[in-house]
Amino acid sequence: MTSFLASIGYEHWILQVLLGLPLLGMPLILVFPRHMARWIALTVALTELVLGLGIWWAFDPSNPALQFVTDVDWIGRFGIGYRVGIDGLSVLMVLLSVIMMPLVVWGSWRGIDQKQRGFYTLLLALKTGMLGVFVSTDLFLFYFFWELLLIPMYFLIGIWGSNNRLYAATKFVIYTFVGSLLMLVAIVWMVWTVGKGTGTYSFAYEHLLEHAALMQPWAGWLFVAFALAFAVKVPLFPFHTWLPDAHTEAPTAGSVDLAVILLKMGTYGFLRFAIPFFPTFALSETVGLVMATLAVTGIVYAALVAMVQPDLKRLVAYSSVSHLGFVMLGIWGSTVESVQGAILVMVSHGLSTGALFFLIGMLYERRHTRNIADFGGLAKAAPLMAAAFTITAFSSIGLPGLNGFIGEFLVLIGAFGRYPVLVGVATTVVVFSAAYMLWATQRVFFNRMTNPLNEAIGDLTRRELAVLVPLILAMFWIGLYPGPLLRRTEGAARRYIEMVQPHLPAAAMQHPATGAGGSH
Amino acid sequence: MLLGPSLALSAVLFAIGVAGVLIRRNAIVLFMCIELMLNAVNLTFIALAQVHGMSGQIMVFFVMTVAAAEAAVGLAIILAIFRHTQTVDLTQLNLLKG
Amino acid sequence: MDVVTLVFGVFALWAVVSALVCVTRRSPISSAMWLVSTMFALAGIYVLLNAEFIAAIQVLVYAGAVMVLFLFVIMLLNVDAEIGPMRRSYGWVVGVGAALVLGAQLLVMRGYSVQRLADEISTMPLGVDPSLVFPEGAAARAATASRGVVGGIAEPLFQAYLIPFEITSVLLLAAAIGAVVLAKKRL
Amino acid sequence: MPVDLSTPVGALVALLPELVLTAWALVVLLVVAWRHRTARDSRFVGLLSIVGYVLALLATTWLAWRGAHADGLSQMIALDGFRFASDALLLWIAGAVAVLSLRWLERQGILAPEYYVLLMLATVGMMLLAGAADLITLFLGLEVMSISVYVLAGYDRTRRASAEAALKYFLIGSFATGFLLYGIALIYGATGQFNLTLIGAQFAATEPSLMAKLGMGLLLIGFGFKVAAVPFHAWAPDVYEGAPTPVTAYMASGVKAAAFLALARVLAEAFPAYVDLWRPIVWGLAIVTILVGNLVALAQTSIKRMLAYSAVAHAGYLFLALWAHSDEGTAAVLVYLLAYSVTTVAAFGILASIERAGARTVLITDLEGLYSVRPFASLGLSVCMLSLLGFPGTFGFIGKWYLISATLAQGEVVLAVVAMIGSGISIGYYLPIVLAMTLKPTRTRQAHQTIRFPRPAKLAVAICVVAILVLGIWPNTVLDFATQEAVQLRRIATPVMTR
Amino acid sequence: MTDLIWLAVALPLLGAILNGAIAVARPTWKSAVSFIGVGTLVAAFAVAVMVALEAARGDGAATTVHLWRWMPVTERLNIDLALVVDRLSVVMLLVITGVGSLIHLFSVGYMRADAGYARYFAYLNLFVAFMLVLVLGASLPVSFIGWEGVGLCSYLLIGFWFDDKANADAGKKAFLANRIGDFGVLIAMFMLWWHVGTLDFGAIAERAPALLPLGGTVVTAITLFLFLGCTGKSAQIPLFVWLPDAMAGPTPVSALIHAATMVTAGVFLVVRMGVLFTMSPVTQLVVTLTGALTAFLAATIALRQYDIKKVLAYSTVSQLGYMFIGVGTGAYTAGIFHLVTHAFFKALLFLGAGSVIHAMHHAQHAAHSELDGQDMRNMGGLRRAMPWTFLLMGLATLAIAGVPPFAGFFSKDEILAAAFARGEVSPVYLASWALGLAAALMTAFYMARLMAMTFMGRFRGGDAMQPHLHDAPWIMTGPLVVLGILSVTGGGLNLPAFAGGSHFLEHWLEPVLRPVTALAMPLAHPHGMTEFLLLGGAIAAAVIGLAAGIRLTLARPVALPADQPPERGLARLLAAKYHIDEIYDFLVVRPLMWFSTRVLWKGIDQFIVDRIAVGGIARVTQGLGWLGSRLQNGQVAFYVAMFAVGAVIILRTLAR
Repeated sequence: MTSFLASIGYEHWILQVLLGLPLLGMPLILVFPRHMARWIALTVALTELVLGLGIWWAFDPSNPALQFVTDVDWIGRFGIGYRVGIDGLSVLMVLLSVIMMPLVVWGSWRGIDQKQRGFYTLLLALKTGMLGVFVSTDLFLFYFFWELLLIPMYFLIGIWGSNNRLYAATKFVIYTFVGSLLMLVAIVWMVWTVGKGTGTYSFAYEHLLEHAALMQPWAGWLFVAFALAFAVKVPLFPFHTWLPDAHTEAPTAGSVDLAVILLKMGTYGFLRFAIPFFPTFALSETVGLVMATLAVTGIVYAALVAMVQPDLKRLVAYSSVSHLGFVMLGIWGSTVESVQGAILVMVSHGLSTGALFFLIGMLYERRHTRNIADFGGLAKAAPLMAAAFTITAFSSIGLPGLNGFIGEFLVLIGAFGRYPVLVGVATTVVVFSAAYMLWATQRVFFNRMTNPLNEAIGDLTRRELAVLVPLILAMFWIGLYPGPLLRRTEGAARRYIEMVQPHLPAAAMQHPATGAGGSH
Repeated sequence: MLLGPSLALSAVLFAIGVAGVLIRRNAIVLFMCIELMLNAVNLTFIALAQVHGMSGQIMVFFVMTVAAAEAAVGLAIILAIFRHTQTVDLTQLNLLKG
Repeated sequence: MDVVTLVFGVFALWAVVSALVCVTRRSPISSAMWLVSTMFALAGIYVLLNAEFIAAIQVLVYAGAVMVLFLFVIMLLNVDAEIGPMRRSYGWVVGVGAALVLGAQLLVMRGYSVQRLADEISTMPLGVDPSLVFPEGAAARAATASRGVVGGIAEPLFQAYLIPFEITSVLLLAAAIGAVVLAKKRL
Repeated sequence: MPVDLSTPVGALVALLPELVLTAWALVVLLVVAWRHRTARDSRFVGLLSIVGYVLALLATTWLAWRGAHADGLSQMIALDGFRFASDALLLWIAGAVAVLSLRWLERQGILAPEYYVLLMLATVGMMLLAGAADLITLFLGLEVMSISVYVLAGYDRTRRASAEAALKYFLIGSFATGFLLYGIALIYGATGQFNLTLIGAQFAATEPSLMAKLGMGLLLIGFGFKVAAVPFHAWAPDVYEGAPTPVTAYMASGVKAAAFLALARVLAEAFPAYVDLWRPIVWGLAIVTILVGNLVALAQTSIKRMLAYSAVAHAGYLFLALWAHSDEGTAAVLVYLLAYSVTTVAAFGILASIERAGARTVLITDLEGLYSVRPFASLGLSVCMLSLLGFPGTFGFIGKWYLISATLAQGEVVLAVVAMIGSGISIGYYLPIVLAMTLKPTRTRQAHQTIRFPRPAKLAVAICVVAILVLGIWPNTVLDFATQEAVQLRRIATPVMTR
Repeated sequence: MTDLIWLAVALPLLGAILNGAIAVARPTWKSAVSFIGVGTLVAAFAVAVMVALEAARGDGAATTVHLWRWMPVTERLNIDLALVVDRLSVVMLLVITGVGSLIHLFSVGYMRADAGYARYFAYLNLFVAFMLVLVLGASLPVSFIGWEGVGLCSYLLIGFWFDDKANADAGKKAFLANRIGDFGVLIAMFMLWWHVGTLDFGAIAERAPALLPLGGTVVTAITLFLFLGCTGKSAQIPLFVWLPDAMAGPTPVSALIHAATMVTAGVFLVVRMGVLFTMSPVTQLVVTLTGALTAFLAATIALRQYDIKKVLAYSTVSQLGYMFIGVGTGAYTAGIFHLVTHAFFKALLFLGAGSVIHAMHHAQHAAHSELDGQDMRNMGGLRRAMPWTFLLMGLATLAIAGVPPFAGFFSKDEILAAAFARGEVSPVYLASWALGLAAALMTAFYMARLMAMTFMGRFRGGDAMQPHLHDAPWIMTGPLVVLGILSVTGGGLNLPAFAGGSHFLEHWLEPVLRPVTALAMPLAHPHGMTEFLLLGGAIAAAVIGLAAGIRLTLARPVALPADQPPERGLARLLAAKYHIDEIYDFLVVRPLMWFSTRVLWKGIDQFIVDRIAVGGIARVTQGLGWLGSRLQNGQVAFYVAMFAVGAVIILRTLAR
């Protein structure tokens, strides 16, 4: 497979194709008749899936550097280029986006019954934006995609969302836009600073990273500017309040994309940009403690708030906040283990929360409510759905053997050396997460069926199974055999840790195997 | 050459013009105060032209032309608004605000 | 104090008093008349400052033509004197206050003498001879002496300042069209 | 092609674009004398005037193509790339406004084709203002422009608001002219020169004198009025609201652009030596203007008025580029003005089409549900709003990014941060428009039924919107061009400075 | 053969998958379900026996079977999915597959009529698979898969009849209580990895003594956290509350999960981690005392319960307490011994109770009665109708009460003796011994009470039901018989010297416990007089308890539930289970819910963050905008004034 891919020059065109295909699909959808829209979107999605899966083999796990690199001048006068590439930090996210794409289209197959052309056009635009964020290795390009994403998401929530959609869409856009404003200043400032120091004005990630030392005097401010943008996106407590609204009001496809990809952009940003650029500041004793504390606060806080939510989607939204807190904790744990864990949490949260949103969407299509109190005893009427939901719920709460556990375990064990107390606090969430998920599962699928409306709901259809089964299989696969994933991220995680290693303050504990607090 | 006194006089006249603009509410009188300001500036030009040559005086010539043109247009505008409101009292001309 | 300074003082006092009265008269007509008075005073000063041609135009064009236009409009509109105080009291305070401060800021220029100007303009050490620094002024005076007042101003106007002069034609055209369009009764 | 500006032929060549436009304006005026009764006449005159802009643009292009430059000192009028770029910018704005006016005037019952003549004369004034190499030309250009625009603002004689706008604009404008003139006088006093280059040379050689400082300050105040910088902005919202919509578009883009271009030239050529003196003022003006403009825009319900405040805020952003006082800064002025004018013209074009004859001003709530009736118009307006917001993918973003880049290159962070904060505030009023159009339902079935898009306006807006998007992705040509022209502006001042 | 140990796990897992598929697709294929469900278990048992035989032949060294690389993260954290076969895991393997097979068989009869038959067997098979992973796991994380997996299955099976809210609640409660324990296990894992550098059981035992100071804070913390996990899984104070509620599940589930296997996982873990526990005297003390208190407390509650399964549930809690006394004192063999014998007799008791309930249920069904079929007050005199059940449960009662020579006697005695012997170290152990002895007395009492109320006297459920009561079919009674035999003879497994035995289990486990023994101070076994006094005391307690239980119960007629006079004083407190559920509800659950809703959600999220912070910024901005627009008052004079003031400021700045 690898050699075949090499022979067709796969690595040279694949990222361009992945970014370009949705853009090609958009005018097609608008040109063809309305009922063709979803078919075109599906075709594009499946094509992307088939082509994109090659990355799994073509990606060389032993090479920690960027791969699949393309570097073409864009606005050459100012050192802006179309620079893309992926490494272990992004490869899984790219794959995840590619895999989720057909599922999202499929998941919206029936739920979207009006303005289909617009919907699928925006969905494709969203896809390009998401992929773009993860493959950009040029800060200008990154910012470009980063902001561009807001538009399709805004309309997806605003047009196809539920009752309070306008509020949610506006809140989402304003939060994110305002959060990332200062990042633009920081990016430009970095380019100028590095440019003055080296004589080369370039937005290239590698170039800036190489000369990150030149930015030292302003590291604190620059980091804050980046961190604000990313923290809002993550969302880190206390910048999280947009998420429950956006998640709740968005249509299924929007919620899924939001959960699976968009939230990861924040944590990815920390891993890719904010910390490697300014490691001394970002990982210093105080900042590290603040960030880790916020992460842990978010973990526990969101879990507790999720527990008392009456709305199913809102509950899952808060659970997302909680999970993303793990990612943040893992990042600041600053060991290969915790960083690997963070990446894995990003993937598994995508799978399980994505599946949960699909399931909630299916419930909503049947009953037009997301209120937990309106359900009850559904397992009798829809056993398959109950099974799928239960498996997903357990995956979400980190049952070992399913995907959720691996990432959280690695994060916690990796971060324990640096933040033992905080990890201890974070670990209590195993109880709270079980509480909110099981309580919700019980109130929806178990108990006595009291509402006669619930009797008539059908079980999963074949199409719905086609959406859920791959996700559930993936949950088991990652839970039991995450080795292939870990291998692909290891190089990058290791490179990352080696990069920040010199800037780490002494950890609370030292691992006996190495006698060193941080790295392997 | 009376440079200092001329500049001082022009400053005083300019300030009086500004004061007039600030305290009057009749559009025409307001405009006259602006003319006073222009006259003050002209005095500056003339005073400075003594040391710098003819260009200052030529500038005054242009300023006068401009003043005349402005007067024509300005008074036309005042006429136009008077047709609508039957007043040139600026305190009553506040349709546009906020 | 020589005679020129004395005359200047008289004209200056005249101008200031007229201006003050002009801005404080309730009746627009009397305001206009006092403005004319100011203009006459200024014309007198212009003569003192070697700008005889400008002084003439000041009287002919400004005080004559422009102010007549003003009076014409005032009469046409039959604007009454302003009733009641011109501004509410704090308006007065703010207006007069701002104007006073502004005037004070600008009045610092009273300290300018030819010598000081020459020192500032010149890059040479202090105390240069102003006539060396301002050759154009001397040349202009010479030109006036040799070719008369009008000739002295006409030559640069139609040579060096030809372009601005032509622009004024566009200006007047625009003003004419504008005035006509705005003022005519029906479009 | 070296041009000796001291000869009449040289002056004629240098002023070719202005001369062509003026001559054409006279031609048009003659035509108007015969044909000024019907809507068809008005339309015909309008089309005729557009030919004038095209001709003037051709003349500019010819000059630029021949590489015209002053042989020796450029007297009265500059002859460099920056002027050609400015002329092109201003001519396109004027042309676009003429196109927008084509049917709008008839629909509003304004049947006086002199409008187009005044528009052309105002454009001549703007070109002179932006291209002035001499304070006298600058002043006269300013006045030609101002007087024409005073009239244009009051052109809708059926509406009291229009007359009131004209009066306010005129009174405060003349007041500001007084300050500007006083500034010119003092600078003249301090240097003995009107020529910008010579003034710059003089200043480069001397310590800043009191007279020079006051002169510079008064000049800045005068310009501050023209570009509607806070606190000299108060006229702008009222006038923008009252003026006929195409004229508002013209004021918001053209007048502001001309004033900024002139200011950029003055600061670059006459005051480079005093940069430390004027930078704090520009700095303060920028911050106050950005904040006040954006904040007050938040409180508006009328779109036109909202756009007026947003125009104020954008003037604040432009000050960033002036503050930078560098090649990047000058180029950023050009790029931002282009981006801003394209967007503003398109936005006002759409707004003009939405307005109904004699109706009150269009409120944001009036746009609700526009998408379902006029999808393209609302998409276009949405793109404009995003571009004004500085959203990536639009030309507005490129402009804003360039401004910030130029500022940061000079090591100034506060301004950049304030600009970004302003941007952050501005989403609070740009987004609701998008929201109202695309996401809210229509209030009544009959809403938006009266909207008519004249074909020329449709074309112009479409071109603008496409340009916003295309240049947002591929701004290279514009950036290269702007940088190239901006460098020329500096080249004139630099050798003198080092003398 | 040892290499094929994965089959033992894979077979039940396969059964679970197949049965799960049937449950989804063809829920009525019950014969296939029975065949798969029981067949895979019996096959697994066969594998277990063969592995055990091989282990018996070997020298007792552990064999690790690597299946695949599970978490190959770094060199230092490289966890394989590996199973370890040593003599400890073999014991557990045999118990789980053996008792499991019997209970599966029983279930075939018990659940026959249930609509969720296939689903039931799927869960049950899955449980066995997870339980085997738990005991066979070669490292803590792998065991943790099983550890949480059994919790999951327990959750699913307790809530098997989920359309009753109480059942679903009970399942959730069980899972949550277990999760609290899991928190401890996770923290223990993190600490172990950072301090010992490995999570492998073998490696931990090897390295910990060298890396951790004996009795130090770290090892104490690790073991206490581990023990928190044990209290969750094995229903000890303070987390025992879930187990009585867990009786909501089908009775065979109670027998398998909540008596024989899963709940003993905590004991197993302590033994597995024996080295660590031995290194921390403090923890040992805590474990012992917790076990003793639990044994005592649960026994007291069991005294006043009327639900037959509840009595057994509290009995289980109490017996688990014994096991912890055992492992706490360092008598690991005794703990495991009691674990095994308890598995036999408690499974028997539960299955017997299941038979009774089954019979009552059938009779109720036939007689259209609405009685509570699990309330002992509705039973009585069943010995005539159900002689086999009576006989077998009687044997089990004797065994649990500790009457020699039944299985429970030896194991319980060994534990108490160990606690007594440890008394020289700390009086706490002596207290534990005393509590244990008291609990033994009460055990005998409540078991006698159970037997008396159920089987003796006359039937109180009404005449309509009586003719329909009869023993269960042989598919259910068969397993009971086997368990009965084991309950009688189970003591032979570790027969002490005085009874002519050879401490087989102790020798069997010796290779596993060798590192522990190396660390622990030698435990002076009581000999001679003391030993016999202790024995006598234990026997006396059992006999007195049994006799008193029967006498007191039969002394006056048992009142029907409806006629029950309200209890007073201590009895009321015991019947209400010390109000512990209510106390937890009041102290933990409600405040947490209130805090989450009022403070966190409505307070911080919606009010402070959204309204005050975000909304505040928005409102302040808008307010400023409004203020600005007020300044724009349309008056030229004001505009000009603003202009003039601005001009003044600029000129002032310049001409300073």
